[in-house]
Amino acid sequence: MIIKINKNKFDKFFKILKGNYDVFAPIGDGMNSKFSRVKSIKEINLDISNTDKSPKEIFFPQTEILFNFESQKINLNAEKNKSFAVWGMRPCDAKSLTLIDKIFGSAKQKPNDENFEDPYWKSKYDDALIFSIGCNTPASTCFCNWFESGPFEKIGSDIFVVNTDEYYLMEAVSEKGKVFLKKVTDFEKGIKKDEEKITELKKRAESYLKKSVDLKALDNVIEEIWGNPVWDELSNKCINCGACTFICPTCHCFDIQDEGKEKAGKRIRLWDSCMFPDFTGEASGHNPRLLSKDRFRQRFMHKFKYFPDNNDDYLCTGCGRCIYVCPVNVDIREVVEKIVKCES
Amino acid sequence: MKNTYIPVPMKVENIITEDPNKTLRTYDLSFINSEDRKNFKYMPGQFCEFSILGKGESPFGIASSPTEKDFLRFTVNNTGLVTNEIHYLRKGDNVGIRGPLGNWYPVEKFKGENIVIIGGGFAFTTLRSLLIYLLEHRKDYGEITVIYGARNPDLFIYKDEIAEWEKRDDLNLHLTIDKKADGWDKLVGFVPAVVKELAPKAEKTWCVVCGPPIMIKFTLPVLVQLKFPNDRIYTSLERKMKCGIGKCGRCNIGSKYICIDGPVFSMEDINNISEEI
Amino acid sequence: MKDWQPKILAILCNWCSYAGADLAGVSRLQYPPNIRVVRIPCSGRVDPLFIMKAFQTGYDGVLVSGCHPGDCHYLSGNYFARRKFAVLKPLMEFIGVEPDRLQFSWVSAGEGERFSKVVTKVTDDIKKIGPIKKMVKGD
Amino acid sequence: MVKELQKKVRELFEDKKVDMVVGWGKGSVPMSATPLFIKSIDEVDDLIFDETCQNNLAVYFTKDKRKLSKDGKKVGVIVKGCDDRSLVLYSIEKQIKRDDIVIIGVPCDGVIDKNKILRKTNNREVIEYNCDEKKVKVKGRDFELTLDKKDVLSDSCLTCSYPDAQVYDEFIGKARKKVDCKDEFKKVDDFEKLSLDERWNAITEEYSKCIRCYACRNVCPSCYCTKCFVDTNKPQWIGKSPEITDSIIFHLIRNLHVAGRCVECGACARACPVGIDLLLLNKKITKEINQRFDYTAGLDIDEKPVMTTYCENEKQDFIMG
Repeated sequence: MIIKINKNKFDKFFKILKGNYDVFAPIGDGMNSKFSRVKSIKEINLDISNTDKSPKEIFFPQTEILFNFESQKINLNAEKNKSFAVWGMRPCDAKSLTLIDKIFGSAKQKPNDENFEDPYWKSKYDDALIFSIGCNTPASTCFCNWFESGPFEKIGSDIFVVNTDEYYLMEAVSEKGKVFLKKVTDFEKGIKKDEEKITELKKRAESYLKKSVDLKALDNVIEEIWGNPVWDELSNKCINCGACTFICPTCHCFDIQDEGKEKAGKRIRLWDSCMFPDFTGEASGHNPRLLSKDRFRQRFMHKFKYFPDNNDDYLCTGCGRCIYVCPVNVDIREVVEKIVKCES
Repeated sequence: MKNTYIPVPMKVENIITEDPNKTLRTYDLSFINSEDRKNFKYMPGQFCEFSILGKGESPFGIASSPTEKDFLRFTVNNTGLVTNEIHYLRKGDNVGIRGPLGNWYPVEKFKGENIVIIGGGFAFTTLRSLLIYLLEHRKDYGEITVIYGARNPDLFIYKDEIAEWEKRDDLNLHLTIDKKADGWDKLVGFVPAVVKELAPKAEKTWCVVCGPPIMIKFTLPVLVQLKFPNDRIYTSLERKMKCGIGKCGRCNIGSKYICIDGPVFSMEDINNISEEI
Repeated sequence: MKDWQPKILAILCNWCSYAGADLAGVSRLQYPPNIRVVRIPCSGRVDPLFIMKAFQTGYDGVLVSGCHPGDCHYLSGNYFARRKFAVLKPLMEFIGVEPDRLQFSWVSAGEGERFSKVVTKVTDDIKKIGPIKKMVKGD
Repeated sequence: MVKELQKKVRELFEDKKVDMVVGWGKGSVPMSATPLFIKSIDEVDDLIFDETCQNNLAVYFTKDKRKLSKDGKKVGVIVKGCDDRSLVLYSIEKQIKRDDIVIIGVPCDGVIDKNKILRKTNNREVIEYNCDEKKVKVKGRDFELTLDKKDVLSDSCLTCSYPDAQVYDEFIGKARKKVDCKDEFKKVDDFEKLSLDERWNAITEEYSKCIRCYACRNVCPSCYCTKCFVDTNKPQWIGKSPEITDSIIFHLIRNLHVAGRCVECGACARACPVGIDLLLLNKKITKEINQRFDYTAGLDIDEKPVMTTYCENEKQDFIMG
């Protein structure tokens, strides 16, 4: 069933949402657009395509306090947050959260096959209501179609929204989404014509994407690629900043640091990047990933081999952020294409 | 929901300085809460994150054996921020640990057969755990051979215990140092060379190697030469770690994470990893 | 607020200003007790990082003092320091940190009285500005 | 011009004067170029030079990229005025041997700042991009814009006095000497007119965007310490999280480390993924150094960098009397 919300009544819908949830939505334009807590629809940038910073920071902030301590006493923040609702996430970003969830969500974990849950992630992500918006005009850097996905992908979304000229057409994807949409009364219901409109927009959006690279071919090559000299050539121009990893919606590596004084302070978890020498550099001075090449390789191998080996999915959703943010124009698509061409 | 990031409070019971330069110290910790002690079940080869509030965490192999109920033992080399802080600890101080983490030496598989333990330097920690465990269940196992090397006589850890082990007749202990030293009447030579010379029999035998990377690198081929099958050689690997639970993404070698797929790997596992160790 | 006393970090060179402070002490000269002294081998050793770190951890002011030009124990340390400060001082002011919070002076081993005057002046200046709010790291 | 450049590079390969040439190639997205490492004569056709070639290629001669210029290899490098100044700086600081490097100058009319264009298009994607001497034409899915080129040039280029290389082996065309730049420090002067609090608020607002990805540091040719002070942990000088005071201290110290060594190429500002105006503080330092010591970085291969030298009788008005 489709709920139709006329854009000039969006305010009313937003009030219902805000009554139940802490609402996050895209803000800002030009540089530095991101998802942030919003109080009113005036703050929201409804036209934005992909935000510069990915929405992973809502659930996995760049800096997160694990606990505070005073003398030897550990204090956990026991406050229960109001559940989050995220308006206007792109389908690729919604999918990327499901990938991070494979790491931080519930999973049987080696070596004991005990169930691991990351309380910081789960307390935010599990109850969150995610509205993803179908991508009407994918950018030239988009390549979501490589990953059996597309601009109207519904994975990771609770309520899927299609943005037409006049309306937001909403459809519940998950149980959570259904429950919420039941609360949204007083709005029009979608008719057949709306469904046709959705199909039309979807088709048009998909036509904007370039032809996908055959990732099966990649899987065949990547087994043997580790020692291949192609990495020298590919990594030559990389300057090993962390821009790609920090704006990536799926990169989730982190560091744990203590801040404050011995008597009182906090233990924090913060984003780290495999691009930094410090990431693997040991106190003894030894660094298994000493060269720029080693770190460059780690990032791509993690996305296209190591993560798939362990979690049956590529750690990339094709959002294209790293392509336009890279100061030296390292294009992840070119990297994959060149690797595929390496006959082992 | 269990929060794996919270360390369990521990108390420093005893500190032993292992070498004259005082860079190696052994810490015996006890649980402050009896509940935590009950829940803490481990096997030789596992490790813990040692936590000093205000400074951070560092991973160390557990040097005590699960058969030693009263304490948890760690031997710490002073190299970085956290280890430096650990060296300031005094008896009675409070610290924290997270663990036990990682996998362990497959002692069940070893049952009824011979075991060769090869160690180098202060990486003998988890090997001590293993050895104590084996000696505690002595009748379950066949011949036990230990080859332990250090740069010089001062750098052996657990010297008192070594003296005890030397007296035992159910254990073949070979100590070696890199270069001749005054008053040293035991073996001289690098561990790989000594292993080659002693040539332990490969039949019905399991081998466990742990030491600095360079020692592991040269010892493994010697064992292959001695006809140890790949699935009977075990080693323990090391990388920089932060979370210890396979999340933070830095300790992988290929698609294996040292902290959850290891630290104990068989030679066979290692050969299957595409990345070089 | 009335009782507020500024906390000032005084980074003093071992050969001149520290000895000057010592002389001020043995000569029983009075100066405000607001400074915390760090002794360094030479004013050339002062890394701007030390100064920023001081502000970040809540010091209300920083005084750096070394030998008079030409008197450096290491011949030229304070000349290099002077160049560093020539850039650092306007930069701190540029980003909006009150100029008087960061001061430099030359005090020799024989100038106990000058040392007490410098400290008095710096303390008075900082008292006028009030507690530091910029650059301080919160919890 | 590009044809001439390619011809020159081809000649250098033919005459065995170079084993490799570092230049720019076409980027994979509109408005971008990418560093190119040419190892043989067949690859020379990929070489371009235009206003999209914004990277400072000198950066590939230091950090752990320094392997490029090792082993007695002759490396050619194509440079704009600012890149050339970085190479001069490297010679002074003994990071490269001048004789091992063949500097090929190209006439530069400034490079564009992608972010400025995106600001004009309201962050709508540019699919087609054209540029002539005065105008920039951009096209998206549902818009078309013609912009004045000077409105989208990188800030660093608007205040550039040395657009062309001053020290070079080859030059495509005729190299200009110093060009007049009237308002070089206008932005700095304007900022100085604000009150202390206004300045502090502006700075904190700008730097609170920082995500500490260190792109600015890594693209900076003057930043090449083997271990950066933010990466040390004994002692750990500053926190690693993007806390505002930590971020400001990181940037200030970085600015001070490159004081008198900054060639104002603006690579840092263009690399910043969140668009911080990083040049302002650099420009302020340059102004101080210009006025006080009459020094400009990276011009004279025989002159010591300003912070590593001194005069006995310098003005010391900033020191308590």
